[in-house]
Amino acid sequence: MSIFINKETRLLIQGITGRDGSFHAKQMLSYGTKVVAGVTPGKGGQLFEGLVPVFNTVAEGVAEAAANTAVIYVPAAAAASAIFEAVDAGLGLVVCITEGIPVLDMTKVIPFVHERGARLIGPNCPGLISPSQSKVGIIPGNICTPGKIGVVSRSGTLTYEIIHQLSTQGFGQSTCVGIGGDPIIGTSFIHCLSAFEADAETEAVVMIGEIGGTDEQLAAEFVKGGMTKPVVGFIAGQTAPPGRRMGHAGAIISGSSGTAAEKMRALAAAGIGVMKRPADVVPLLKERL
Amino acid sequence: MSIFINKETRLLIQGITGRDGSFHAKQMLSYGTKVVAGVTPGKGGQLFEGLVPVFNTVAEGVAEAAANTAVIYVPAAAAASAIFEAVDAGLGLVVCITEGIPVLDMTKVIPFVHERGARLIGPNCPGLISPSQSKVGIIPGNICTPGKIGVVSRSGTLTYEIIHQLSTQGFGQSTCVGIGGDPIIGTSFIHCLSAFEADAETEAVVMIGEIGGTDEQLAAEFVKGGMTKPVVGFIAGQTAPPGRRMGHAGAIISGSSGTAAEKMRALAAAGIGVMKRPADVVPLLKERL
Amino acid sequence: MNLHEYQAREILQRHGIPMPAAAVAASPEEARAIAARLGGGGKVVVKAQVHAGGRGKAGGVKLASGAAEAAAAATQILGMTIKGLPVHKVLVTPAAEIASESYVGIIVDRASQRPVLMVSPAGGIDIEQVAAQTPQQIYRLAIDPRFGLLPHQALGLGFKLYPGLGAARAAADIMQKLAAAVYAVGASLAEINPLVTTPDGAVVALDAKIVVDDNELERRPEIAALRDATAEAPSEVAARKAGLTFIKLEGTVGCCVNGAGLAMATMDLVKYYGGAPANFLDIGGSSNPQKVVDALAIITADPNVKAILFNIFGGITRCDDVANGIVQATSRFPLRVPLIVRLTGTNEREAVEILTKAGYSALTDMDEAVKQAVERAA
Amino acid sequence: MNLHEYQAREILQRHGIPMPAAAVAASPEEARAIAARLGGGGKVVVKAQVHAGGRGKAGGVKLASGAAEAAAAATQILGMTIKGLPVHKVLVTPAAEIASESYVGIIVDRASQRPVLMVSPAGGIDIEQVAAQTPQQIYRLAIDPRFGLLPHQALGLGFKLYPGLGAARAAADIMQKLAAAVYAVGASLAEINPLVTTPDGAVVALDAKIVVDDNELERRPEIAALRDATAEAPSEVAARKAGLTFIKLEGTVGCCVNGAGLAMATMDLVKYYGGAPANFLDIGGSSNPQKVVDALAIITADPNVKAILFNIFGGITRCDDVANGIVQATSRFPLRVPLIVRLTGTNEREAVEILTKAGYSALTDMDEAVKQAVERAA
Repeated sequence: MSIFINKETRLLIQGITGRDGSFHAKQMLSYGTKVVAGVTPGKGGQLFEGLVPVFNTVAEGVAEAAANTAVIYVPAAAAASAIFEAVDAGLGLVVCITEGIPVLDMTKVIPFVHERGARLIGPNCPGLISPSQSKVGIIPGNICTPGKIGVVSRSGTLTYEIIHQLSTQGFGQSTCVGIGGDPIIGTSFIHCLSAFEADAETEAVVMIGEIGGTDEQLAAEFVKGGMTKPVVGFIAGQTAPPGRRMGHAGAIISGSSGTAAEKMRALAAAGIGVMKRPADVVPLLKERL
Repeated sequence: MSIFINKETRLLIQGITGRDGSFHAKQMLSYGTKVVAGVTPGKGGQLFEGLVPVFNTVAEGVAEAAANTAVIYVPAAAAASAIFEAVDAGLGLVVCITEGIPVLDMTKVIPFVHERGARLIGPNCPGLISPSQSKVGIIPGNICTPGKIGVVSRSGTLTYEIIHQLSTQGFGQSTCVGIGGDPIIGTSFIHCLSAFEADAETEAVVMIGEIGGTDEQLAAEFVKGGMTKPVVGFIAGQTAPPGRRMGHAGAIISGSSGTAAEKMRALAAAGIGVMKRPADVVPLLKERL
Repeated sequence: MNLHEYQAREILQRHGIPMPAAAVAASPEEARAIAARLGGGGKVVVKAQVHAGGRGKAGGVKLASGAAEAAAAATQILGMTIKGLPVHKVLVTPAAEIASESYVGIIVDRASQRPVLMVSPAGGIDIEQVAAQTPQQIYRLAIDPRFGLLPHQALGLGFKLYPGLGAARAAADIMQKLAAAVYAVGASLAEINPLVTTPDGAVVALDAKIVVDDNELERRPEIAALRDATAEAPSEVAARKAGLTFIKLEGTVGCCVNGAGLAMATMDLVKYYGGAPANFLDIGGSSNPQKVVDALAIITADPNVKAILFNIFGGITRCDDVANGIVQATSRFPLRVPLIVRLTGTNEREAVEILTKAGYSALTDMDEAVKQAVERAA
Repeated sequence: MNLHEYQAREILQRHGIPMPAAAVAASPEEARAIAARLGGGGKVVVKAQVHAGGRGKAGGVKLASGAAEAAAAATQILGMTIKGLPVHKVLVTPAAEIASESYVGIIVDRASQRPVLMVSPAGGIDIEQVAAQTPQQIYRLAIDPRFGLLPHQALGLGFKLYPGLGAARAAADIMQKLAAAVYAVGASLAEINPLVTTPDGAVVALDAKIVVDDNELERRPEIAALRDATAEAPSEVAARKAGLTFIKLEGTVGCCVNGAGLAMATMDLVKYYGGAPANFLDIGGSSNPQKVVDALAIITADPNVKAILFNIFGGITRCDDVANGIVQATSRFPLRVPLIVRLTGTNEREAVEILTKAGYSALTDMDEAVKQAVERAA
């Protein structure tokens, strides 16, 4: 029915009393996500919105409320520490929305996550949503509809644009995952593609990449070798100049590698339907389904 | 026939051109150990004693000479780095003779060794010998005879004393292992006892402990629960005052724990024959064999 | 954030990496004095301090014999513009006698998710060129951040550069210090190219390049203070102060979008319909109307801009906030070029009302909006 | 190596851990001046600086009202000997107002093979006592040296000490700094007991204890320089200078052995046969006759010694070297007590010849030698 999150997801929100955290906590609650705990050090014992218990530490939240997933809205300066804390408390899925974590901090976070066998999504990502089951992060629930298309993206609002195209033209989604715009992230395209391949309800996948790095090329290799479900893809940044960071820390063309043209070639060579513009998504999917 | 080392052991000596390294390299060669490589940075290309090739790095020695075991004789300041290098080069057994490695360095070495699945013996140990097969370290070959008694010890010369008693009274040894006198060491009594239990040729084990820590108590638990072969044990330091480091960094009674009396009680309670003095070893073994 | 060579040098020297004496000059007189003080009567090199590659080819690096020639070289270089960037400072340093040139660099590598140490005995030229032409001449080591760069790893790479123990140890020591510098300043890249041996066998860093991860600047104010705003386009400096991400391009369609991916996709769509984007601009996830005002001020300051395109997909960003920002901005400084607005998502209806009331129309389809903007800018 | 409280304080303060003002005095006059300067007219505490536990019970800690009383207290304490160690310095510090007392310590733990951070809200008393009586009041965390003490781990323990965020954060910050101090000085133990809260809510370290790993001293000369030889037994100082490991005990059989384990086993065997060892002495693995000479000089300086026992198992240590050392030493300072020598192993025959020639006999059996030594000392 979905990947990574579903109706059994019991969510703990780190930074639940902060500006962003409280806003999105309410959004997730009203979407129906099982928000079982919040964490804000020093506010342990409070009740958020009169119903979600707040704890001083993630460990307490896990012990008392049996959370199995965390989402992080704390400021950049504390966000790497928040990932360590969530993973250390034994959570199997940790979604980090926060933007601006230094990449050297991420080089230390990643092996910690791997050692504990956890999955990190992000940082600097919009999170994920399995429509009508669970929403973890900031993807607007109202643009999504349940269905059989998996969506995976390095972007935020561009993803919403694509989801919007899908929903308004009758293609619901199994799960939409924003993997994040940073150079070092916990979950790659391949992890998501492989999960969608294994998910019985997903029938096709839309992947939305951008300039910088080689994750899309590796994903194309994976699709070629190991994926039976149709995939269509988009690469943002065809007009981006080399050497400039296009907003996302990860969206930068270094030397000759990481250009949109190179990535689109790799996608096409792997049999992936390559969109020229967001509006191509539904026509390309229809060709393949 | 033995544990950890045997006729197939292909030894690389780190610090082979140093004062201690060269002396013991000759001893090992004359004992018949297959010494296949030496390492001294800057002396790559030389031949030690006209027959052992010397390399600048362990990685080169492993690649060129197919070493599978390293022994370390480098000074304390470089010894932790030497362990990292040997393990990083893929060696499965690393024996560190060097005394004086800071214990905080060892706290970093140990997880590296564990991650790579290697076995470290020592540091600050005399090494090990499987009589008439291979000698890795500094245990005098002439006091050992091949046989069926396994010996494991935290000490150096006290071990020689015990081996001497065994050999002169007709009890040869399968392997004698000096695990080292430091508070943090790579291989514990339990690792050796479990290897001796699994070794078809070993019929009984002599363990020689001392004050400090709880390794002997843990070993006693292990013997009680999981060992079928007879074990006799000795604990040095019955007359040691608390709070003083008795030569070995690890031989120190802290608070109420780690005393010889406590350890002897634990050994006796596990059915281990407890020697009152080194000369008791053969009589106690005879009772049990 | 790119550091200037002289700033990178200072950081590496502070970490104990041996480098020849050098000093930075903002005027020919200063250059003359430095050459006289450090040059010992011999040759000096005068190097443009500018955030652009290929400064050598552009004439930004000159060899000078003595102080007078150094002043003359500085006069020439300080007047230059290299790849659109004015040169405000030069570095003056004695010309080193060089026995061999190597490369040592650390880059945070996205594929291995670790800092990667790269060394090559083929130094002095662009490392990308070495990678393309003689990849076997580059040795790579992914540093495990849990254990740091281990001494034997650095020494092993030192032996790849130099056969002798002395030089190999010196290079290994420099690698350790470079790694320490990376962590101390939060660098995503730190390079020494070339690392040279001198005729007397010393190992010395001749050049230094450091790029600092922008995300590190908040917790490292002393590094953030090294930013040289005069070395960047003024519009980008203004955008950064306003909390916007802005990159100036050469086209005619000014773009204002929420989200980096959507901003790139919008630019791409401008091109798809035959136009050319004048900029990348991401107003971010916030709903602050002031950001919209600042964004419009920056876009309209570009004389190339012939039409302005808003593309907003409301999520956290509220469409009505954006609409209010547009109305505020255009009432303060009336636009001289057409404005095309596409809005959809959170509070779309309120936004359309606000815009309609102010005399603007709003579209909901992205392709339609981009098409109109391209047509109006043509 | 134990540091004095005042040395440990200085290290923790350098790492940013808040502590009340204090200074060390070697005379009553200095104590008076410090009390006047820091005491603010109120009470001060005068504490003996000595490497012995239980100094409070021994009268080594006194409360004084004002400078005159402080001088008087210092006069008393500076004359004391606590557990055999003379007091040469006192620490003078204003008496703190204490709202609560906790314990924070880091010890390198052999079982987990990691540094372990231990905290307890039951501070101010011996932590071993807390561990024995109310173990549930001690919270332990093994620090993973690959990742260091992580901020959330420290804060989690901070909340175990204090319910409020401010104090919990302050305690967590102190834990981080204590961990940094452990690595900076090479400590095997670093303790703050008590860590107190003052009535105004500040979290402050009142006492400090640091034990440095002896193996760290070679690479940390600045820490090695903190060693206070006047605070140790003179025979142990002499032994360390000679490269010997020596510990003075109360018995009558002087022991000289190669190897720590064999040295302990020899002492145990002395006791087994009814005697009492006068010392632990390990001459190490080297074969230097000078070490034997130095060892004999140290052993014979003890007036309690009634017989001297050598127990040498030759391996790397050559028996003939030891024999030569014995002959050299006894020819320089003839022994006033019997000498019993047991030698076996490398070059045993040569050794026996050397000793026989010099008029000594040598045994090869350990038990026989110990028995004789005990008899001769009786």
